[in-house]
Amino acid sequence: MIIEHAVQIFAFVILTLMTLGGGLAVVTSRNLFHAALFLILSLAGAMGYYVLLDAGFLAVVQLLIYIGAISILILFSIMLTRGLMMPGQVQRNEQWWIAALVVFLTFVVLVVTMWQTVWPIADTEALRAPNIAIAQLGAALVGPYAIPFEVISALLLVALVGAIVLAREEGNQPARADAETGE
Amino acid sequence: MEALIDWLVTTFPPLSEGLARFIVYVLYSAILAFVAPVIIVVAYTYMERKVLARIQDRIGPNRAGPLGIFQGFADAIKMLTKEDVTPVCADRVVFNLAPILATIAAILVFAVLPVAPGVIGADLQAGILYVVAVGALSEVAALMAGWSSRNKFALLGAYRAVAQLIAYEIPIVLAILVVVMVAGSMQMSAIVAAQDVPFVLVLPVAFLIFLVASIAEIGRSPFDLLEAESEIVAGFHTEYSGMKFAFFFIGEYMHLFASAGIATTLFLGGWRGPFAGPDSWLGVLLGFIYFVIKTTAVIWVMMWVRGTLFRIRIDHLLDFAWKFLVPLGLILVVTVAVALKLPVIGTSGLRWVALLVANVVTALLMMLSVSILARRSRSAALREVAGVE
Amino acid sequence: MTLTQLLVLLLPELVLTLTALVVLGLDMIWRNGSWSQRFLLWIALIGSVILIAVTVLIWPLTGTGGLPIAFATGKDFGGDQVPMMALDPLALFFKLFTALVLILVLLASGDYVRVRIRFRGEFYALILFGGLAMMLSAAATNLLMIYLSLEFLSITSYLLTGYLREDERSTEGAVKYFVYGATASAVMLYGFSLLYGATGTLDLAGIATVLMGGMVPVHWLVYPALIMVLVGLGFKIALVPFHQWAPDAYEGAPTPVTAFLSVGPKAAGFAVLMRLLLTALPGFQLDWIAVLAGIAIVTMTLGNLVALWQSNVKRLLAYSSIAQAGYMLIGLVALAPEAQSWTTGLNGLLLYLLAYLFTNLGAFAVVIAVENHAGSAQLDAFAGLMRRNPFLAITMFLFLLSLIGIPPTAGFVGKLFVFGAAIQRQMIMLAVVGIVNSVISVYYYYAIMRQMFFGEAVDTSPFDEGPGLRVAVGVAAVMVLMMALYAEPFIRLASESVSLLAASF
Amino acid sequence: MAIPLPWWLTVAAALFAIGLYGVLSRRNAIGVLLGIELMLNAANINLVAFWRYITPQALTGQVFAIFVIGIAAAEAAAGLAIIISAYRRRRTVVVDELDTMRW
Repeated sequence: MIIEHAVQIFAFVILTLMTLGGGLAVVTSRNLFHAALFLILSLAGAMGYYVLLDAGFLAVVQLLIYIGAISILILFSIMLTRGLMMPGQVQRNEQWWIAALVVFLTFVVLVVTMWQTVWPIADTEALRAPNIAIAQLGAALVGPYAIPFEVISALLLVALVGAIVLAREEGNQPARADAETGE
Repeated sequence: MEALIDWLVTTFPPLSEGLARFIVYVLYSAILAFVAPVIIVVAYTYMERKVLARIQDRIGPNRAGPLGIFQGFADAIKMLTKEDVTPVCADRVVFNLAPILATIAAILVFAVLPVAPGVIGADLQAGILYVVAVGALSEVAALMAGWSSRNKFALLGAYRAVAQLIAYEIPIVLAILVVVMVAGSMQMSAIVAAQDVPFVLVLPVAFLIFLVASIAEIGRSPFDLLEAESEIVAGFHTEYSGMKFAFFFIGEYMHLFASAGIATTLFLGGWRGPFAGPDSWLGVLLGFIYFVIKTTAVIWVMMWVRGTLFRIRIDHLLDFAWKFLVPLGLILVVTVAVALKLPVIGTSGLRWVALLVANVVTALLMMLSVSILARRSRSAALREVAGVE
Repeated sequence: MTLTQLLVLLLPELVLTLTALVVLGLDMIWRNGSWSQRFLLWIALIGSVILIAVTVLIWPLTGTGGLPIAFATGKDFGGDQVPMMALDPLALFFKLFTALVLILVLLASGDYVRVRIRFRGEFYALILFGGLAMMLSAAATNLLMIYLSLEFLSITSYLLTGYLREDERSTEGAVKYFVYGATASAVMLYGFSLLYGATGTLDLAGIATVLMGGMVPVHWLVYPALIMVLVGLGFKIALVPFHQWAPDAYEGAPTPVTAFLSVGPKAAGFAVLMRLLLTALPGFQLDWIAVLAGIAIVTMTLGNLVALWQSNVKRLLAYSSIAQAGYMLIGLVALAPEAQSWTTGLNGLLLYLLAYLFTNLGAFAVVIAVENHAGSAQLDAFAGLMRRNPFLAITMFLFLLSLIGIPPTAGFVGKLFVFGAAIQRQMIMLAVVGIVNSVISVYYYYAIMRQMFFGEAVDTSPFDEGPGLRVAVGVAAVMVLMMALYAEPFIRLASESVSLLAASF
Repeated sequence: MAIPLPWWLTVAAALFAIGLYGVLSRRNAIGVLLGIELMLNAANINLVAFWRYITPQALTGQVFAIFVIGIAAAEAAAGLAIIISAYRRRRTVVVDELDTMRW
């Protein structure tokens, strides 16, 4: 039990370094491409969190959609608009220090609240065995959550159609345009 | 695996079960990460050269060792002793990271591959989904390599790679979905267990979609546009040499083996075969042999395809994915779902027949509509050429 | 609840989804630019009309308490049966509201789309999906559903804003809208996650039960959550500290889209705001009323002051709509607990929204007509409109009167109820600021009137606005007058729609 | 569970703050989008942690997180399409250089 706890804490520390370190690099890196790669690192850290929190399926979804689709889309867009990444380009606006101040205050308020609150934590028996099978999640998605499930399919259709309309390159290369927005 | 752990615990009493498990898994991952790549690369490059040579009416490697079987080692030594060049303008960190990521992405798939009865790195509930998800890492690797090289051919190669990988991921997922529906699980071991009849016999269309799309996923001919020498030198790894190129090379063959292994697991019954089973050492060994034989057969088909077909054009490639494979896959998913829900199907024998019928009908309808559409567009094009209204 | 029952209750949503899909599908079959493409508009319109019919048809089903809409298949999910939406009078009101928005926007967009928009089928489909998202967010009673439908509405709006891809201002407005909007919804999501953590449930009524139960000392947590949620909704409604995107998006977007944006997301935002605050957080009323009152004052004042400097009518109406949102907010701030009084604040808000719907869409229809003809929406494009097209000029005059709030127009009724509620609640300050602002607004609305009636036009030839626009403007004008002269049914509709919320409060 | 709930929440709050800083300080629209993704992830970590500690028997938090990821995908697709379209027009995606319209 003790060893298990130690392993968990060790993993937590490593993952926190990945997530927060990656996150800091995302917002400070001068090179946008590097920032996007650090985003992948940070997302991978969050994926590890989900594993630690016994949400294995969510971790796979994070890898599949966030890292596999969204990050690639972002990397691709950065490459398509790469004209902007001339070396020496300032990536920070002039109000960055105001932003830093505001953000720091937000963070302090949030952390104080988080530690002051007495959370309605479930009893220990329930905490021990969350073990939710994927089949249960799937049944929930087409059961109680069927309505939002259908709505999000409509949303994805809208995003897809709209993205193709907006980003499609005119001319005689329809195939390439499809691929760009084919996410 | 479990049997091995039990054996360790009983033979060496001081070992606790947790420790034994730890040792077994560390050993297994070490094998996957260090031994398997070498064997796979050496064996399958040799095989590929021989197969291609035979197809092209040549002898193939015949100098290093008897029948040239040490050719792979000779190549490896050559590659490792080459100068390791990094372009001056390259983005160094990303440039060096890309080949490693490419290899890791390929190796990670092996974690959920049931190579023998009971031998699997992690029998995840979402096993097959994990395979699809990990595939994304190789796209990231291709993008990183292409972008960091500061070379227009590399960049073009990366664009093509991502367009192609994304396009062909969807038919793969659809084919997998069909298998998952029939097997009723995404767990690799459960999928193998469900194949009393190898799925290739009842879901031939899904198998074909999967095979074609995986050939495209691993970027082999006739879909090797990512590195079409005559067009863009060597694609995203144009600037790589020596050790780093070796990593891409290893990654490619690991990927090849992994894809074939997944195809085997999903459609050919995995390790299943006469006398194979998790109960005895012999059964496990037999299962492993069956798995390797089936996988090699799939790989051989891929090499055969490579030796026979010519490379296709990039827009045709994408059209083929979006306008043929994806619709076919979608229709197949629907028909298979209907076939599974037919009220008369209680016994498993009837069930397989219904699935086969659904597959064949889908394929025929698709072929029919494609041929009609193609004829129409061809005659339209002809009319245009002839200047007839 | 069986599947059939559920489908009946979801009929309005289904009708709209189906219409949008049919439009998309037919657009795929009919070649771009072919003659039959003009039917797409008709199909979209017919779908919206059916939507009204269906809504009226299922109205009697709601009963007094409203019906929760939850889906579960044959298997029993035990305690996991999660109601996602409600079919209550408020939801029905907004379904009707959505149908009216869709009909007016579609009617007004016909000629504009024919001339300037490349992908027409997709355009109509996106507008219809936007309407669907409006209805969903107004009916949602679950944080998941609220977040999902608001994002649905936002994403549709971003895409529609950037629809003129050849136009710099359109794409630029879309980028700004997207950047601000996505940030706001991320902040809102974080607030939602805190609410979920504090109560362990996503259901609005469930949240209220836990928070009111007083069993859990999580009250501190609600304040950051509340602020974050207000940030998100404030963006949707374009309340003042979060309004920066609005002028750019409104000016850049294709004008029919501007018309939709100025009414649709605002109404959806108000619906969610009402439901969220009144159902989930009634215990924190003192806190959010104070915050919202401040926001209302700033919003009215800033919107009106900046509108004074505008020379583009689209942009002018954008700022005017920011100010109008401020007036509407008074209704929520001044809500009166005693339900028997003639104005509960909430019914004032709904009346104001309804009045604003007809007035603003009518005004935008006139702008579209002028823009179709003159090619720009600058103030001087309106010069001499009285001589060139008296119908448009007179109706525009009516709409502007209504925006100011001068009787006998719909805007007057809305303002009367909203300010009345404020006075009733002894919030004299709010009412005074509102009235002063209405007086200020006369100045810039007068600028348009002056151009129309006394401006010297370069081109004085009369022009025709086309049948679609004529119907849209005419309907809007008639409704604006009707709401003032024959107000009783509208008031009853608004009061009944909020009765449940007001009672639960 | 070896790690108390507030630890997770603190990490999530930090990630949220970092993302917000990115949103407020970046000039490039894609950079802003990166910050937004971080914020969404912070909210997701919150949701999953709350699910694990407060309602482990229900699926609520996990399902919400799955939906958030799906919505984020749609949002990123739409947003990047808009950004690319703006880039084609203006050759820039720096938000404060997009200033055709003022006041």
